[in-house]
Amino acid sequence: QVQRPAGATRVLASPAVRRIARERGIDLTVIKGSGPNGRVTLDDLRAAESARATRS
Amino acid sequence: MMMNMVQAINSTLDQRMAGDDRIVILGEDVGRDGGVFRVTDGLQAKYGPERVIDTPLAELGIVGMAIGMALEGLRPVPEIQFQDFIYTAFDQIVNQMAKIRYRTGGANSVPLVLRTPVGGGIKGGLYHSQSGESYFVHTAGLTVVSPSNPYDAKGLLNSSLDLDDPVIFLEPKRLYRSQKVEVPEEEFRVPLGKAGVLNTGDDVSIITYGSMVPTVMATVKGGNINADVIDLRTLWPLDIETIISSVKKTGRVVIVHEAPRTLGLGAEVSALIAERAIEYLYAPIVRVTGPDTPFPYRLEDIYLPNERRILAAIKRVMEFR
Amino acid sequence: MMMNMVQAINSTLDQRMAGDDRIVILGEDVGRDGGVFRVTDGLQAKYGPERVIDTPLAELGIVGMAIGMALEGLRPVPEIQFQDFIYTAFDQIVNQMAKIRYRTGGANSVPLVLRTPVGGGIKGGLYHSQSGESYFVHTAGLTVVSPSNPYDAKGLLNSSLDLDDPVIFLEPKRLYRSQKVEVPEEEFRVPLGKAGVLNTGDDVSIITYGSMVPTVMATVKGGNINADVIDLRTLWPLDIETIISSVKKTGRVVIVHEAPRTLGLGAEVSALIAERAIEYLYAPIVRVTGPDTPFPYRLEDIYLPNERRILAAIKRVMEFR
Amino acid sequence: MSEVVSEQEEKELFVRAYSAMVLGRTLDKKIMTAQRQGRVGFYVPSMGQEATQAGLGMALRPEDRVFQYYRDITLMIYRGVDIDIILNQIFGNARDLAKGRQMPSHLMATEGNFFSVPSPVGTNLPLAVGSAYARRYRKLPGIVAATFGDGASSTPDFHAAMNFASVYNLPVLFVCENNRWAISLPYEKQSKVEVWKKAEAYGMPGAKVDGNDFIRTYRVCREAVEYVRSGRGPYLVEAVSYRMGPHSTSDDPSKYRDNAIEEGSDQDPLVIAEKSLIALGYITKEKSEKLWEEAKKLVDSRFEELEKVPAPEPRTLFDDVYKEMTWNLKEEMEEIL
Amino acid sequence: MSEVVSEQEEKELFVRAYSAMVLGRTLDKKIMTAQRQGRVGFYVPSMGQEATQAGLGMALRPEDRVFQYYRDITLMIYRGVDIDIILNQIFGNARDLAKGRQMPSHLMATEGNFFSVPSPVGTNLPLAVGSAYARRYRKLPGIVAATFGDGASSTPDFHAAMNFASVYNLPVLFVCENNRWAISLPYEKQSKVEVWKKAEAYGMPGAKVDGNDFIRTYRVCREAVEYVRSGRGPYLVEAVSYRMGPHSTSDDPSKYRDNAIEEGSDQDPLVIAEKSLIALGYITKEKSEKLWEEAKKLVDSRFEELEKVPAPEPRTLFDDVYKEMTWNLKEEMEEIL
Ligand SMILES: Cc1ncc(C[n+]2csc(CCOP(=O)(O)OP(=O)(O)O)c2C)c(N)n1
Ligand SMILES: Cc1ncc(C[n+]2csc(CCOP(=O)(O)OP(=O)(O)O)c2C)c(N)n1
Ligand SMILES: [Mg+2]
Ligand SMILES: [Mg+2]
Ligand SMILES: [Mg+2]
Repeated sequence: QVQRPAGATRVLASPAVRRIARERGIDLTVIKGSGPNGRVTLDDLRAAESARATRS
Repeated sequence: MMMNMVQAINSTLDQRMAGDDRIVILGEDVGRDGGVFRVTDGLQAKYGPERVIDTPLAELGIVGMAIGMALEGLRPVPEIQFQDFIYTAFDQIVNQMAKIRYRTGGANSVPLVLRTPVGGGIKGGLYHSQSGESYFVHTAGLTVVSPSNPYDAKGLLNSSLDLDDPVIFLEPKRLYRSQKVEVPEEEFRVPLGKAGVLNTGDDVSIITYGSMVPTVMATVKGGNINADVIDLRTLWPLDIETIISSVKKTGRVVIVHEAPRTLGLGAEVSALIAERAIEYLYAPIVRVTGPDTPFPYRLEDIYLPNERRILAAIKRVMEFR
Repeated sequence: MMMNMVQAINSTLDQRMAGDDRIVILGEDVGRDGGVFRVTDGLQAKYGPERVIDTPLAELGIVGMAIGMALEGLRPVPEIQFQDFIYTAFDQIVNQMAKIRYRTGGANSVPLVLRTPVGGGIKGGLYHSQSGESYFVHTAGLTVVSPSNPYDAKGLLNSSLDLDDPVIFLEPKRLYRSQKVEVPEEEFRVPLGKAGVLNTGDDVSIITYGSMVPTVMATVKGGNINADVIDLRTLWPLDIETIISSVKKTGRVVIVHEAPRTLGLGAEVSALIAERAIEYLYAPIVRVTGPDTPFPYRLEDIYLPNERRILAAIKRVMEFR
Repeated sequence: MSEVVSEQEEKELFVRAYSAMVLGRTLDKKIMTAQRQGRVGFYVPSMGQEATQAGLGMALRPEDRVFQYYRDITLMIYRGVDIDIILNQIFGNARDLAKGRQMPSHLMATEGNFFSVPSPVGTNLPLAVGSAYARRYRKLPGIVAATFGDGASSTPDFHAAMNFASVYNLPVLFVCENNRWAISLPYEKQSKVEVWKKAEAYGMPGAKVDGNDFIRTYRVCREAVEYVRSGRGPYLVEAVSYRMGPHSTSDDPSKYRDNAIEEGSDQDPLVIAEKSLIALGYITKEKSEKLWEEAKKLVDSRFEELEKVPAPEPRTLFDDVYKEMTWNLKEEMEEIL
Repeated sequence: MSEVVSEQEEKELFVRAYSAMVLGRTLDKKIMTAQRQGRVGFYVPSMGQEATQAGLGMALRPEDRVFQYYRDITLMIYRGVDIDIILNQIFGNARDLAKGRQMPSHLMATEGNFFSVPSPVGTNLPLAVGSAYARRYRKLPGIVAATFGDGASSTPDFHAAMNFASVYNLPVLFVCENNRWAISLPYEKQSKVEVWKKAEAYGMPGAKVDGNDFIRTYRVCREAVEYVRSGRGPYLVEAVSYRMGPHSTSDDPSKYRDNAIEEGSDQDPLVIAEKSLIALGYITKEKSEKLWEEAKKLVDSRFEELEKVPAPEPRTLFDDVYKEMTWNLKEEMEEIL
């Protein structure tokens, strides 16, 4: 029930980044964060999104 | 007319007293002396010592008497000379003033406006500088107001005098004479419970009130910050809609007040945001406040939040990725 | 020995008084009567009326006298019969007790433990039920403690009696006799500033204290919730490390207290988290508290946070996407 | 003025006072018993103070405003407060004027011109002073009376109220119902000086009276009321009685006092009153017994009926914090209900 | 005891008192002038109360503990407080015992056994009572003296302190320095009763004395001190003087009073003192002039020097809130500095 990836792969991200990821159907756990402590930033999210767009 | 905050409050009291004999003023030195900050200057001469009442040195007597007056249909405006001394009347405020409507099942009310100067900036040290708004905001039943300029002072005081509930009216003493602005001579209201939006921008929401408003505005102008600046004006009940809609727009929040950080009003503002708009936040909610120490004398300038600290906080939330 | 909270506090006072004649007790009905909750029962008979002092009916006299005693090297333990009545002594607390160390440049200190029963659950209505911890936590210079069980009551009281600063010791009256637990007869300490972790889990951090601890524990057990349950024990200074590291683990927070929501302690806890761990949060920070009304008599059960409300909050943060 | 002109009028006045005392005592005992049976949550008995309260009541006029304290049920009854109002408050039920928000014994009543009782001792007194100021300012009729216990004389509010009333020369009658105890503290340990003598420190007259005797109390209060009503300023009366019961239903007086005045003894103000009235020829023993019976019947029946009144609606918890419900309260109401 | 046995001793005592008064007045005027020049932030002058303070000082012993109020510089000087301590506090500089935290005129001093002055009027009094309780309990030598203004007699703290001191029969000397004004409120509007008479309401002796005359004040205080020291309980002295200056440097007394006692007039306590001492043959006019000159030289030179002492280090702002700095203060310090 809880949105928690297994093991130690705890994703850091601001609540807004989480919301946007959720809204756009992006799995944060597969993004490599560029922020402090590997935090996923809005830019990372955008990059992931455009990567997905080019792939498809 | 161009007025400073003292003149705005004084003339508003004068105007309202002229038209409504339910309004009486009471407090230490409010009469012949005109108040230690001259806010009630000239009113005793005009309305007599029965309506502008010099009291003995007992805040609890002032507040208790004002409550009793309000119960009988008057609209008293008690003054506490410095907010720092209000604690000697705290039981009357918390256990009587705030609870009488509730306690009497709505049969009685306590319409009064308790005016008191707050905050630092006049080298007042430990006991002439406190910003105790949290004590009042935490107390259910009180409405808490704090103007940041002469115009709002008049408009908010008029609304407070209309209210059928007790108002704690906190006057930032360091803004008493710091600016003159155009204040209409006719009666007008600034509504309670509605914040002022003094600047609009998309990057960050800066939420502040009272003494810190000019400092925040100077920071925003000087630093060319693309910010919403929200002047709460009414500290309780907060204008939650204005706060939340700004936060949803900007996603970044800095809260600025002079009162100490721990359980300062910023804590509640932050908690309300974290409860109802967290998914819009790109960054931590940062508070810039007075430190959790008593208010000092000689090092006052270090105590008071300043542009440098506010800028640093803005930078922190803006750069947070 | 199996003890309830009243017995734990009583025997701790007894034990410490036996070994330290600096400790004196003062308050209304604390002597021959043994206190209205019997917390000081038998102590006057044992230590005499000079050390267990019945006072006239003036809280400000009790507190002011205790401060004066502390200045002369005693360790007074003033009792305020109900926390609701403490506001009549509020100036002495805020402007003297809390500020004397600061005001005297560290030359003087006020080591005392001000005990007072707090909270509802005994059908005390408006004036025998209040939870005013925010007023004290907001006041720099005070240490604020609130035990949730007899063991902690003894350990925290011992630590408080050791401290060289003033402690506001808030005793949840509804836990006075609600449970008996094993409490060692020898002197022991529960450290100040360290929260207790009563349950560990990964899904949610529930932060609570005092009267709400048993309710939270029942909710967690009954609902099979995989939660960290943090009993703050010391309300100020907070154990920020325990709070933050739990939040970093769980990413979801529910705060539970009996005091009213607005500027209740939960506001500060929430703000601290939003300032330093927001990037770990999956969900809003939710507070389950007493509403922002005075404390009622007949509808007490509706006022008090209960398992249903706590579960709903847990559900809200857990299901938040 | 409450001055008595004919014997017939005096008789009516005295019997009315005695009836109030009988009803007050009856109600008090009923509630005490019910509390022990678990039918009432808490109670502060007034047994022993009926004569004080009746005497004060007789001296006041209907238009006088009263800031009473928590033991004043006989005073309320004398001034026409229906016992239903008292009982509804004791139950904190849906008909309680205070909507069940206050602990029992913290009464309010519009009938009889009473305000509402807070728990913090002595804090009604500054309000009484403000009320008197406003009433004089607004030229409303009547004086203000404020009652309090002996313990209240130590409070900050007593000091401020006495001084303010004196400085502004206000029409306030302060009545200390000295029942000799503040919970476990006997008055000798509360202060070294009798309460009535403290009036001097504020430049107002003070008087002491035997508060177990309603006729004496009436006479002293009447004089004090005349003084106050004439605009000469405030006045302090100390009526000395005895708290015959425990401080409250939570109190165990055996912890701190040995013998109290017993009900039915020569010092019981009800016994004193009955004797006086019989001696004056104003009542007979039979008439008195009938009063007791009627009181019991009335109290029993009202108690039974009002005990059934349900609790206030849960949503009333959120009303009356402000005139208009604030957004946070609406939200909290929704979450909680 | 401070009792005088020989004329030589009396002479020394009186001259010492006069010297303190001269130094007090000189310091007072220096600071007032400096404040007008913008060299001092704020000040509460004590001009007019020197005789009261010297008289009290003479009656006390070094081991007596004093809870003074904000105008007591002559009392402090008499009891041996170096004027450097006063001046450092006035500047709030790095040498100030209170680390520059308090507004000027809120003094503390370990020398002379003084506590520290809070602003809220009257709130030193309950502390004095607690101190007396503890000192008796610990069998420490000395009594406790507490000073306060006439306005303070209206405060809640006065009422509680007087009552507690009386109930526990504590060794406290209460000294009201009645300078006839509480800012703009003349004492006649503060209370209808003289301060010393209020002692009766608490069952303690009270006395009034001409506080403009240091010898009379000394004699009355000496008697009161003897009474207190003998264990008979507290005592209240009212010394009536006149606030010759403004309430503070922020006050403009022309708003509310017409003529005040002028410096150098017959009612000036310094003039009265000089005349008495010359009449007694204890000083000459020349000796007096020399005292003034020496005082001026001392004050000027100490003022100049201490004016240069820098402000306290910014980081001291965060010290002494608690014995151990808490985590939040460390964090705030880091953010701010
Ligand atoms: C300010 C305050 N402190 C303490 C209490 C607790 N308390 C309730 S009644 C009481 C004693 C009051 O004594 P007294 O004034 O003589 O009135 P009585 O109860 O004897 O009628 C006390 C201490 C209170 N209600 N208010
Ligand atoms: C509790 C409190 N209320 C108000 C004030 C503001 N204030 C400072 S001094 C003063 C007047 C004090 O008069 P008095 O006690 O006669 O002393 P004086 O200044 O005349 O020596 C007032 C009202 C204060 N310091 N404390
Ligand atoms: Mg608060
Ligand atoms: Mg009593
Ligand atoms: Mg004065």
